[in-house]
Amino acid sequence: MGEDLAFWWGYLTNGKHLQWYASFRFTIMAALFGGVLALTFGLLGAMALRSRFAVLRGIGTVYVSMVRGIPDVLFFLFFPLAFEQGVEWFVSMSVCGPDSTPNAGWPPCREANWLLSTPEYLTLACVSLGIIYGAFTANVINGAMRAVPRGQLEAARAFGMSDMQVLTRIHIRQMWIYALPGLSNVWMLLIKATSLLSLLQIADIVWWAGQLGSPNFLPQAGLVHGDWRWAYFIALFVFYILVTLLSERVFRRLTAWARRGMPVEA
Amino acid sequence: MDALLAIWSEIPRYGQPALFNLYFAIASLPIGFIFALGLALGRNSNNRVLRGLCSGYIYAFRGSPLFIQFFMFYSIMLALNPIWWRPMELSWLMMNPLFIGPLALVMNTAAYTAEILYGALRTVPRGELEAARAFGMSRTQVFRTVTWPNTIRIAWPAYTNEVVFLFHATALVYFTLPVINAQRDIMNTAQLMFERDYNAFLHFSVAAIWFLAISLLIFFIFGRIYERLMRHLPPDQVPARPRLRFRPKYIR
Amino acid sequence: QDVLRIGTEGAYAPWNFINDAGELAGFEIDLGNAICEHTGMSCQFVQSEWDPIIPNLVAGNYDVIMAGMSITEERLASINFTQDYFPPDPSKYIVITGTELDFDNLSGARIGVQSSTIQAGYVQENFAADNTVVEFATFDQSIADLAAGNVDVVLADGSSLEPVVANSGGALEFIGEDVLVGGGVGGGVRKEDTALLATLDEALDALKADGTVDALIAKWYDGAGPFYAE
Amino acid sequence: MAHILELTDLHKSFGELEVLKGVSISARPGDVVTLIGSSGSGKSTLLRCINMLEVPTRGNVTIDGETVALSAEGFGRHPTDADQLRRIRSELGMVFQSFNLWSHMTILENVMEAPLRVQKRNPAEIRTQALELLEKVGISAKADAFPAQLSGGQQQRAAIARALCINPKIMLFDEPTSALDPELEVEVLRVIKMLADEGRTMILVTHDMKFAREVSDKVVFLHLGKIEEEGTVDEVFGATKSDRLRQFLSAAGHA
Amino acid sequence: MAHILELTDLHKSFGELEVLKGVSISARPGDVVTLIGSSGSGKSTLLRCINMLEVPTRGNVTIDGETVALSAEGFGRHPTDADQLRRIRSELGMVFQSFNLWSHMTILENVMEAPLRVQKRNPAEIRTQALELLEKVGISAKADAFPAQLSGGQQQRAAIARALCINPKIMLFDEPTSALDPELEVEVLRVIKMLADEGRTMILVTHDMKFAREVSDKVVFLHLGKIEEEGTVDEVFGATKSDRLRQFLSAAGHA
Ligand SMILES: Nc1ncnc2c1ncn2[C@@H]1O[C@H](COP(=O)(O)OP(=O)(O)OP(=O)(O)O)[C@@H](O)[C@H]1O
Ligand SMILES: Nc1ncnc2c1ncn2[C@@H]1O[C@H](COP(=O)(O)OP(=O)(O)OP(=O)(O)O)[C@@H](O)[C@H]1O
Ligand SMILES: [Mg+2]
Ligand SMILES: [Mg+2]
Repeated sequence: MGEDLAFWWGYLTNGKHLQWYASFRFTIMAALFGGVLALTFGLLGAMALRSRFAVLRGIGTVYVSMVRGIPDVLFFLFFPLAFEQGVEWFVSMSVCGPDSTPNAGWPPCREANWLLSTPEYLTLACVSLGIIYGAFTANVINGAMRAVPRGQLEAARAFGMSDMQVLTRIHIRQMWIYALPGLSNVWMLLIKATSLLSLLQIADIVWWAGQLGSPNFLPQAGLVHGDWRWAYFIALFVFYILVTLLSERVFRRLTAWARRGMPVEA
Repeated sequence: MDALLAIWSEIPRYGQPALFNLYFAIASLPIGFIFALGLALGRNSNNRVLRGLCSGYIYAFRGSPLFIQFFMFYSIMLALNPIWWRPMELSWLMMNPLFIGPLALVMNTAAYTAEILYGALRTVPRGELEAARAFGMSRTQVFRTVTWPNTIRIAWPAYTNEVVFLFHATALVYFTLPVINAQRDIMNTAQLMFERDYNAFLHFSVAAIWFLAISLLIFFIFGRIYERLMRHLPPDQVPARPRLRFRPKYIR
Repeated sequence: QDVLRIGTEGAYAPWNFINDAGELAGFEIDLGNAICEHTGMSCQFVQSEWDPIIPNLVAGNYDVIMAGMSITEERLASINFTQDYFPPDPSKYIVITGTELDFDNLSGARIGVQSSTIQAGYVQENFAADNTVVEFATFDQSIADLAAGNVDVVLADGSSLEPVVANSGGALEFIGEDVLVGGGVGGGVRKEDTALLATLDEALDALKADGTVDALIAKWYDGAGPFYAE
Repeated sequence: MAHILELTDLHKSFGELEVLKGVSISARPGDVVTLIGSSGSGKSTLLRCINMLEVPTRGNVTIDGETVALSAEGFGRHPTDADQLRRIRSELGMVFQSFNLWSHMTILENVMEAPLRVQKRNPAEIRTQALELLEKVGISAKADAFPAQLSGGQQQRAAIARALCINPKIMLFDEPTSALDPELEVEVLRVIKMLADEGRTMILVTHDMKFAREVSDKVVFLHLGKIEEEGTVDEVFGATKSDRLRQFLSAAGHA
Repeated sequence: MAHILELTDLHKSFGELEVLKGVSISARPGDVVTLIGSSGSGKSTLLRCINMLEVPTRGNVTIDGETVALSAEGFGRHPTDADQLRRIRSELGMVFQSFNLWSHMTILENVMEAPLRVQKRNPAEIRTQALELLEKVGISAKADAFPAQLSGGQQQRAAIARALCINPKIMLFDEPTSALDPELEVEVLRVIKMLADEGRTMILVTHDMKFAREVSDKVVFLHLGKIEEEGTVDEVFGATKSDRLRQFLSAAGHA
C-alpha cells in the first residue's frame, strides 16, 4: 500500500508531469490576457455599434456578426497565421531583393521569415481570443446598454445632465448589472476556448495530457505502460468543470454585489 | 483580383468535405434534441435525484470544452474496445469517427439544448398551465396542449443558434479523431492545404466562406419555420427573429 | 553559423522522445549533440508535429530535421538529405499476438499508419482499395489503437517497433515479411543550404569513422550494428 | 334542494403563512355566491381550492355530493384519485383574471380543446356547441383569430365560452374584469349577468360592489382568511353587522 | 405679474401622427395648472415638451422670460444651445409617473445628484437641504435605502424631494399617482397638496378629478391635441361648456 502510494507519487511528480503542471500557466495566461483583451475589444465594438456614424456602426455590425457565421476554431487558427504572414509580407517588401535567399514557399525570401515560438504564439492566441470573444462581449454590452430602462436616462436628462454625464453617471453604471450575466457566459466560453492552444503548437495542458497518456514500450524512456490517455483527458474534463464552477461562483458574487439595492428582475 | 479568382476556383474543392460537416451536424441534432428534452424535463421535475443528475450532466457538458470531450470520448471508447466492443463485435461501429463524432456531439448538444429547453419550460406562461389543469387535463395532455407548443416557440430562436454553433463545432471533429480513408471535413482539408503551400489567406478564407454560407442557410430555414410557429402573434408582438439574437450562454 | 536548430518530433521512441524527466532524449538527440560538439556549433532542439515537419523546415523554423525521417525520392523533391546516419530500416507489420493475416489477398482489414510517413504512402498504394487505412497523427497513437484492437495491423519502422514487441509482454508480435521502402535515415535540410549540408556530411563522416554513430545505435537499438565500421 | 358545492372547514397555509383559517361555504344549484374582501384576504386561494389548483391543508371540498379524495392532512397533501380529480375538474369551469387563453391556438380551438381531450366528446358536436357559445358571448366573428388579436374584453368572453363548453356544473370566476379597462369591463359583466339570469351556479370573486349587488344570491365577506360576514345582498350590504365590512365597503367607494 | 411659463402654439408630431395641434398655455408664479383629458389626448407629450424631453415641431417654450433656443421648425428640430438647455432643465423639477429614481443610488444620492453634478453646488449645503426635503416628504428614515427597497408611495415622495432639491422654478408632475395603489396614493397627494399650499408653481397631469378640484388654480382640458376648454376650477367643473368635457367628466365618475 505504502509502496504503491510512493510509486504513484513518484510517477506523478516526475519531470514529465512537472512540465504538465507547469504548462497550466499557458492556459491561465491565455484566459486572463484573452479576457482583458476581449473586454477591451468588446467596449470598443459596443461603442462602434452605438455610434452616430453609419460607417462605424457598419464596422461594428460586421465585427459582431463575424463570430456567428464562422467557427471560432477557424478564426483562432487563421488569425495568428495570417498575422504572421502579414508581418512577413511587410518585412519582405524591404528585405527581399536579388541578394537575399529565395524561398520555395512562404515568405518570398528567408530573411523575411519571422520565427514564431511559444511566447509569440501565446501572444497571438491571446489576441485571437480577444478578438473572437470581444465580438461576443460587444454584443452583450450593447444589449445591456439598451436594457437600461429609458426612464432612468430620461430622468437624468430632465434634470439637465449633459449627454456625457448621463452616459457615465447613469447609463454605464447601470449597464454592468445587465451585462454581468452575459459577460459571465462569455468568460466561460473563453475559458473553454483556452483548450485550443495546442493547435498553435503550444505545448499546453492538452498536448501534455496526450503525451503523458500515450503508451510507452521503451524502458529507457521511462515507465512502460499502455494507453492511459483516457485518464488524463478525464482529469482535464474535470479540471475545466471545476474552473467554470468556480468562475460562476465568483460572477454570482459580483452580480449580487453590483445589484445590491436594485430590483430583483432583469 | 487574382486572389478572388484563386478563392473562387478553390471553392468547389470543399464541396465533398462539407458533406462531412453536414453529416456530423445532421446525425447529431435530432438525437441530441430528444435527449435534451428528456434532460430538460428531468431538470424541471420535482424528483430531487433526477433533477440533480440532469443538472449535473448539463453542467458538466456545458462547463468543459468540446475539444476535450472529443479526446475523452475517443480515448474512453478505445479503452473499452478490447473489453466490450470487440467481444460484442461492435468495433466497426463504435470506433468509427463517423460514430464517435456524432456521439460526442450528441452528448454535447444535448446539454446545451437542454439548457435552452429548460429555460423555455420555465417561461411557459403559468396561467396557461393552470388553465389546462383547471380543465382536468392529465399531465401528458397538459404537456401536449400547453407545455410543448409554448416551449418550442420560446426556445426556437435560441435553438437556431445552437444548431448553427453545433455545425461550427463539427470543425473540431478531425482535429481530434483519426482520419480514415482520407475522409476529411472542411477544416481538415483547409489545414492540409495550408501545410502544403502556407497560403493561410486563401485556404482559410474558402473554409470560412463555406461555413458562413451554410450558417446563413440554417438561419434562413429556421427563420422560415419560426415565422410559421409564430403566426398566432401579430407581427409587432413577435420576439426578435432567430438571426437577430445570439446568446453566448448557449455557445460552446 | 553558431546555432544549429534541429527540428524533431519528440514522440518516436527510440529515435526521439520525451523521457520521464521531461527532457528530449533518444538516438537523434544524442547524435545531434555529437554533431554539434564536432562542428563547434551549439544545438537547439525544436519540437514540431510530424505532419508539418517539412513545411516548417522550409519556412525556416529550424535548420535540419532529425526525426527518423527516411530518405525518399518524394522528399528529395522538396528538401535535401545528408548521408544516412541509420541504414535502410525495414518496415514491419505488427499485430496482436495470434492474429492471422494473408498479405497476398488482404481485404477488409484495418491498417494503421502514421500519416505522412513512407509506410502511409506504401499502404495507400498497395492496400487502400480493399482495406481501411487509418492515419494517426503520431506513432504512439497507432500503437495505442492497435493494442486496443481498433486497427488489425500497423506498419511502421522496424527500429521503433522492436522495443514495442519486446516490452509488450507477448501481447504484440510481428507478422508477415518485412517491407523495404525508402532509403536510410538522414537529416533533412533546405535545398539552398548547401554549405550546412556539407558541414553536416563532413561531421557525419567523422562520427562514423570514429565509431560514435555505431556506438549510439548500439546504445539505443538494443545492440544493433555495427553498420558503419570500416 | 341538495347542495351542489360544499366547502367544509378549509385551511390553507403557504409555508408559515396561514391564508385560509377554516372556511365553510355551501351553494345550491343556481346560486350565485360572491366572495368579497380586501386584497390578500384569501379570496383567490379559496376559489383555487375548489378545483384543487391549491390543495387545502385541511378540510374538504364536495361537488354535487362527491368529496374530492385527498391524502392525510398537512403539508404535501395531495389528491389521491387522479381520475376523480380530472372528472371533477372538468365539471368546474374556471375563468381567470388574466384570461389565460392558450395563445398558440385560435379561439375556436381554445374552446374545443378541453371537451375534445378531457371529455373526449364528439368533435362535430363540440364544434356546434362552441360556435353557439361564441355567438352567445358575442365574438363568433373571432372564432378563427388568435387570442393576441383580440381585445382584453373579447379575450375574457372567449375564456368564458371556453369554460362553458365543458358544460360545467359550477362556474368559477376570479376577478374576471380586474385586468380590463373600464370600457371593456362592461361587455364581460353583461355576459356574466346573463349567465346568472340563466340560473347557472357560479362562485365569483369581485371587487365591483355594484356588480356584486346585482347578481349575488349570497355574499361572503372574507377577512384574514375567515368568513367575517355572509348573507344575502340585503343582509350584507343593507344591514352590515361587522365594522370591518363597513370599513371595507366605504373604502370600496360604497358607503 | 409676469408669466413664469409660456407655451406658444406648440405642435408635436410623431411621424405621421400629430399629437399636439397648437397649444398655448401660460402660468404665473404660484399657479397650479392641471392638465386633464382622456388617454392619448397629448397631456404627457405637452408636459414633456416643456423641458424638451420631446422637442416640439412648432412653437416655443418660454421659462421665466427666457425662450428655449431651437433650430428651424420641422422634423429633426433640436435645441441649439446646450448650456441654456441644461440650465433651463435644472430649473424645472420633473416628477414621473413611474418615479424613475436611479436604481443604483441610495435615496439621498438620488436627491443630491443633480444639484451636485449639474448645478455644481456645495456638497455640504446640498446634503443639509436634501435631508430637510426628505424630512418634509416624510421619508428621512429611508435616506440610505435603495429605491427598490421602498414602497411605490415612498419612491414617489423621494422623487418629489429629488425634484425639489434643484430649487426649481416650476414643478412638473406627470400622473404622479397613477402607478400607485389607492392606499399609497394618499401620501403622495398630501405632499403635492402641501406644495400647492406653499405657493409653488406646478404643472400637473392627473386623472384624479377630485384632487384636480382641490389644488388647481387653472384647469386645462386637452382633447385630441387641442385645448377644448380651460379656466378656473369653478368654470371648468362648475359651468362646463363643452360636451366633450362633460362626457369626459361623467366617465371619470364625476358628473
Ligand atoms: N403560491 C403562494 N405562495 C405563497 N403565498 C401565497 C401564494 N398564493 C397566495 N399567497 C398569499 O396568500 C395571501 C392571500 O392571497 P390571495 O391571492 O388568496 O388573496 P386575494 O384575496 O385573492 O387578494 P387579491 O384581491 O389581491 O387578489 C396573500 O398574502 C398572498 O401573498
Ligand atoms: N415617442 C412616441 N412615438 C410615437 N408616438 C407617441 C410617442 N409618445 C406618444 N405618442 C403618441 O402620442 C399620443 C399622445 O400620447 P400622450 O402620452 O401624450 O397621451 P396622454 O394624454 O399622456 O395619455 P395617457 O393619459 O394615457 O398618459 C398617443 O397616441 C401616443 O401613442
Ligand atoms: Mg386574488
Ligand atoms: Mg400620459
